[in-house]
Amino acid sequence: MSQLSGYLLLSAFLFSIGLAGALTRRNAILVLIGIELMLNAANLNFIAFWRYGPHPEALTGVMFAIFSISVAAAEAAVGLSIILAVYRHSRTTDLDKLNSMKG
Amino acid sequence: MTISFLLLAAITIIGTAAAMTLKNLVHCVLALSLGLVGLAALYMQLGAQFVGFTQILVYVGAVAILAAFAIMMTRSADPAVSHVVSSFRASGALIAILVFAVLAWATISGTSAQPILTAAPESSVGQVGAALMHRFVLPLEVIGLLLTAALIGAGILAMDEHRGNQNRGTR
Amino acid sequence: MTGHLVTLDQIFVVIKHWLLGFVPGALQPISSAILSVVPVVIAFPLLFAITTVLERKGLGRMQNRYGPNRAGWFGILQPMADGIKSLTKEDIVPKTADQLVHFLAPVVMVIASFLVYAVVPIGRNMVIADLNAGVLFFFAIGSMVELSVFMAGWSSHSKYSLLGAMRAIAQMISYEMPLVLASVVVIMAAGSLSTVTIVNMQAGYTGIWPHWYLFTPWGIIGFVIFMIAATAESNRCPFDMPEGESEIIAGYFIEYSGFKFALFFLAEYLGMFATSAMAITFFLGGWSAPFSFLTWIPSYFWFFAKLLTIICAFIWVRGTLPRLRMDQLMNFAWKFMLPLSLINIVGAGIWHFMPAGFTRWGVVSLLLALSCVLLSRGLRRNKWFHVRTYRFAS
Amino acid sequence: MNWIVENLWLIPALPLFAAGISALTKQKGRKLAASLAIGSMGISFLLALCAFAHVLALRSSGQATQQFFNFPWFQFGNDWLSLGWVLNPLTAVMLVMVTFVGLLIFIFSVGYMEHDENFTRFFCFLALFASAMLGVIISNSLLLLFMCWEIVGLTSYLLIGFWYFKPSAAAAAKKAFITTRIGDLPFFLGIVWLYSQTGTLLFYNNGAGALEPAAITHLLSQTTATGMCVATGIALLIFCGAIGKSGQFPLHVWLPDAMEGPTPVSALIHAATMVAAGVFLVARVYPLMSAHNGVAGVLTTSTALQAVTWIGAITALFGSLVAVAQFDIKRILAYSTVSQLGYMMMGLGVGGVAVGMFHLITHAFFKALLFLGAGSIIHGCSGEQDIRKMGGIRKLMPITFATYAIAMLALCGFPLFSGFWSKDEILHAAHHWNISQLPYYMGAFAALLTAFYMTRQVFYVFAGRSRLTQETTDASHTDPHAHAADHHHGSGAIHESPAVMTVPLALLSVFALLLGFFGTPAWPWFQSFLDDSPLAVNFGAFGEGGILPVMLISSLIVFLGLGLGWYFYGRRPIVSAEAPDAVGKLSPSIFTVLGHAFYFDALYAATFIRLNTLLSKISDWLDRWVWNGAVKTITSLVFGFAHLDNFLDTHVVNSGFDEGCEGVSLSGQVLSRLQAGRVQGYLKIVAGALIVFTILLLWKARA
Repeated sequence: MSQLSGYLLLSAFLFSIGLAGALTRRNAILVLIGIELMLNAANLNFIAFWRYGPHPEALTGVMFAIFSISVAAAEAAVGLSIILAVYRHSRTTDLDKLNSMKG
Repeated sequence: MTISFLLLAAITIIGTAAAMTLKNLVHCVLALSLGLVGLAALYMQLGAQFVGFTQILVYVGAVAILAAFAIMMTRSADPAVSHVVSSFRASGALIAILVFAVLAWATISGTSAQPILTAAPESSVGQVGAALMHRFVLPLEVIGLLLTAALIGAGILAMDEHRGNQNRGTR
Repeated sequence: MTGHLVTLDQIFVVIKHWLLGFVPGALQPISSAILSVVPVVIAFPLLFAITTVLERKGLGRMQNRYGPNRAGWFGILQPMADGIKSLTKEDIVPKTADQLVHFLAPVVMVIASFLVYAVVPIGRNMVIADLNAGVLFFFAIGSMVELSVFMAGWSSHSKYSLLGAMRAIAQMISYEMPLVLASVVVIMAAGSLSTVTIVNMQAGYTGIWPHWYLFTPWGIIGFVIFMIAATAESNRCPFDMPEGESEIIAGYFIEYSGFKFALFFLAEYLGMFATSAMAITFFLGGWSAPFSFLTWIPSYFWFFAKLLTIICAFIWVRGTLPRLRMDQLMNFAWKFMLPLSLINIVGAGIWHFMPAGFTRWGVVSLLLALSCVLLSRGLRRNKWFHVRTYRFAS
Repeated sequence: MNWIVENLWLIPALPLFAAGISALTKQKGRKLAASLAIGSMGISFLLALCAFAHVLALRSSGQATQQFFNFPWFQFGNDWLSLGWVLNPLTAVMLVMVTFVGLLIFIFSVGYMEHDENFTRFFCFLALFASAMLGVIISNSLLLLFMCWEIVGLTSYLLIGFWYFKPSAAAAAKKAFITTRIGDLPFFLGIVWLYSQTGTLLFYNNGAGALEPAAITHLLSQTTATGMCVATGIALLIFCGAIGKSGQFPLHVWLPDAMEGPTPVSALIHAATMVAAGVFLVARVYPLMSAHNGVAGVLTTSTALQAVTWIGAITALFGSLVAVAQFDIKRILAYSTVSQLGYMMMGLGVGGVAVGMFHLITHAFFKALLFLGAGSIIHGCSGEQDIRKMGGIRKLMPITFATYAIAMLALCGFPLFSGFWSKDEILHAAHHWNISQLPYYMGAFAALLTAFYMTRQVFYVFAGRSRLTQETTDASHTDPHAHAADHHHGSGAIHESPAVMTVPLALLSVFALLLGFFGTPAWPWFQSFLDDSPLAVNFGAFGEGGILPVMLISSLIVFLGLGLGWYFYGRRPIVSAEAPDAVGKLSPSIFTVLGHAFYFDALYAATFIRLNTLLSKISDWLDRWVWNGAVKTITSLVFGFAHLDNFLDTHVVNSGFDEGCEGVSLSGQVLSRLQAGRVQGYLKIVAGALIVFTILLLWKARA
């Protein structure tokens, strides 16, 4: 049980927590947050592998984490605004109620 | 397994778990930001100071606030919500547990996961910037484009269809 | 500088190391951290106390009335009285409030406001943590304040507090961008995110004049933008929409009383000091003396002198300017500050790439002045500032 | 390294800047836009003159007249992508030509577009086009050249479709864009191939460039699967781009239609500069084009150059043939442009850079002059373009007539006019071509036809009395420009154009007259300038190499053409607009064939476009029957259930009926499960896939 595997386990846990949230919650916003959590789990993996990997001086993991954070930010913004639009259209964010494909 | 790692991991796990399980959405967001701060601290512990601070800045400063705003605007916070978990809670939870099991198994049994114990590599901001400007300049450009597109898209999506008329009404 | 002046300058550092000599090696790091944190935690609340009385008296003078003048000589002891009052007051929590969050909000806010001081270089070799990404740290922690504001506003289920919180967060987000962008020029010039490096870059002198970034075109513009944004960040007049007493009684901390209220008050002032300290670090050369022949005066003295000057400026502004309307606030942020700070970055880039000399001065300052004029004209052309007409009166 | 070399980028940058500003200005900012465009163009012209002077100075001081400036653009992976610009005689000459002609045309279009409401947009596009064209000229990197090349295509699209409310204009714009794209695809392939072979896209880079001996020899050493050497392949691919851009034979169809745009556009883009870009491209990559195995010398010509020659010859003949039978004044000029471009290509093929470029330069001047003259005529006749309805304009528009006549003589190659010298160069070179004599005869015949149709046009337009009746002007009201013109000066009375239009005409005509003397065989300054060879004045040059006979022959041809033209059209004036064409009377069938340009559009419509529609039909059919059919079957299955139940219900007891309904609804539910619109459902499937794949991965790792 080395340092690295500790981080990996943690990130696996984060991932599955996010997945569980995304799968079981009803509210669209929380589903989005769950997806964000999964992204973060991936970031943790990148950083950990960068730290304990063969070529830390290349900064590849850090770069990937930075890029994925920015992508996640964009994703959150767009996702939340989509949720707002959906809410404006059919006054709910409950995914169980949002199962009709025609507006 | 240093103490600090365990502490931060505990904070992160508690925060995120709370974020996914609590009933009240605002509590969820707050718990989430706690968990993400823990995660950022973990990044810093791993020597990626820049990423850690960026994490706090982006997630706590922007994403959490944004989510809070969305919750306020969609009135999801009021306790009127009868039951918070969706219809297939059981299967979802089961799948999540399975995923965790598989990943954990992979991690523990993975032979390639043996770390190469190097001295802590410092990623000074200067190096990060240099890397962004040289090796990763193309991804940087792409990200810039993506962010611009996201900005415009989010604006248009969140824009109220009747806003123009309302303005004309008020002015 | 002669020897004893050096010791005077470094006295706190010397004392710290002297004290560190007494603790066993195992406890060295933790105790050194404590030793460097404690003075800060003491000094700035003291400054807060001084500032309150200063502000009240100053405002009083500006409004043709005596300020507090009962407690102690000329009301010097007023802050103490206030403190005792707020401590002994009953701590009322609304029945419908979300107890936990309601309690956490002020705590988080105060913690965040204190954390910021970790990267403020108070004097030569006097900084708690010389972080590699200090500036980023400052902004990251600053963003946590917004979260606590939201907590406060939402947890005490009152529409006034919620409104105030929403306004405050909107305002903070809108003005955080100019704040960050205005400091970007400094980061470009200094080539580092570490506050200590930034100060050291400005420590030199030509003749008697210091190399402060204030004395460059982009520096001036950046400083102005930074200060305006800082005023808005710390919700002070004329940007005190979120806590406008006359509209939404006190914004996001209506429902707070007693000590928690005092905490909010403290946190707000601490935030103001912190942003001012950052402005000093970025543009006013941190602890470096304003003239080369004044370097014999200790560095921390200069730091606090500059800080007090800026605080007085804050008070003056508060006493002078009326409160803005919400849409004016937002328009000002998005349509004037943001473009101007972006152009300022361009100007700084031009400055960086042109050879030193008067042409550089001319070009950059022309660009910036022109953009200032054009942007302000664009702001004025649309009809936000118009004489209010009372249609239904008369 | 002179500062002009380092700051060569300013020349395209200024018009670009102007375009940007005028793109931001409102529709009302007409003066601003025009003055910006013209001013920037003027400064660019001065800079171009500086560059030219610099090259001259280098030459007189006997240094290498080629200087370039490269800079790294950005890094991807491990290697840097670098761009740059080059200054050599070719560049200098083209720069001066483009900036000067462009400047004149800008000034002209101030008058011509005076009444157009989208004046600002027009100048924005013009400036953008000019900057892109100049970029093409100066670029030292094939990639940069390609970028500017594409911008040129875009702007030509925008300008042809400038009056987008005219459906014909919109269609023409689309046609031009698509046709040139067809040419650009192989061009791009060529670029990619070149990069993969030589690893650089710079033309000249201290021996490391793609056009320098090292790379060329490397390319020659490689051979493709078909045994053709790589250099030839790349050259041919790049030549495809040139074909598309400068309307060579298979892809010429867009050029005549492009005349839907405003006339200054036709002058600028489709006469002077853009179509010349293709020729310029060939000249630019000439080392690659002329690269061939075997002994170096006159006696061997590379395959690429042979292709260039043949295409050019065919185009020249074809264009001039078609031009005989056109009635639209601008279409005639368009087809003559096609044929002249063919000449240039032929010249490049048979005689090298100097020959082709010389004709390019002279042609740019007199063809721009012709177009502007046509523009001024159209302006005067308030939008009428059919030459049958004109006539007798000589007295009404004297300046226009004089300039037009000069240009026409230059185009015909009347002795001592500029066109004469350049065309003779080409014919002479073709005469001495080692592969075949056929191009020479084609060229000669084309020259004859050129003289003929130009005479025809001039007689139609200027001679006799005006056939411009009221109803034609009314009819011409469809033309938006006519609107504006009429709106300006009441009826469609013919009138001389304002000075802002005539002055450029006069200036251009001077050049159309005199430019040729820079390239006479006696004093071949131009050739020596381009080839960087020593220059000497000897009038004996006429004698040697059979130049004199060729000249005599060609001038005879010209006179013959003029005479024929006069015989058919000048002898008795054309009486009415409805009178059939004089040549048309001889053999109507051929004439109609020519009139429809050998039915090339019809041919393409019948082949490629038909094919395209067929493909789309096929996909439509697939969509309609196959995919849709699958869905239909499922639904019909469900319907089948329903019908079955109906049957059971009507004939058996209704218990069966109930069960049937159960079945139907059950199947419906089962089907709908797949597409429940439940986000989480999809997410669940993804997660399941994740599990499965991870397990597979681990399992493989075990095994």
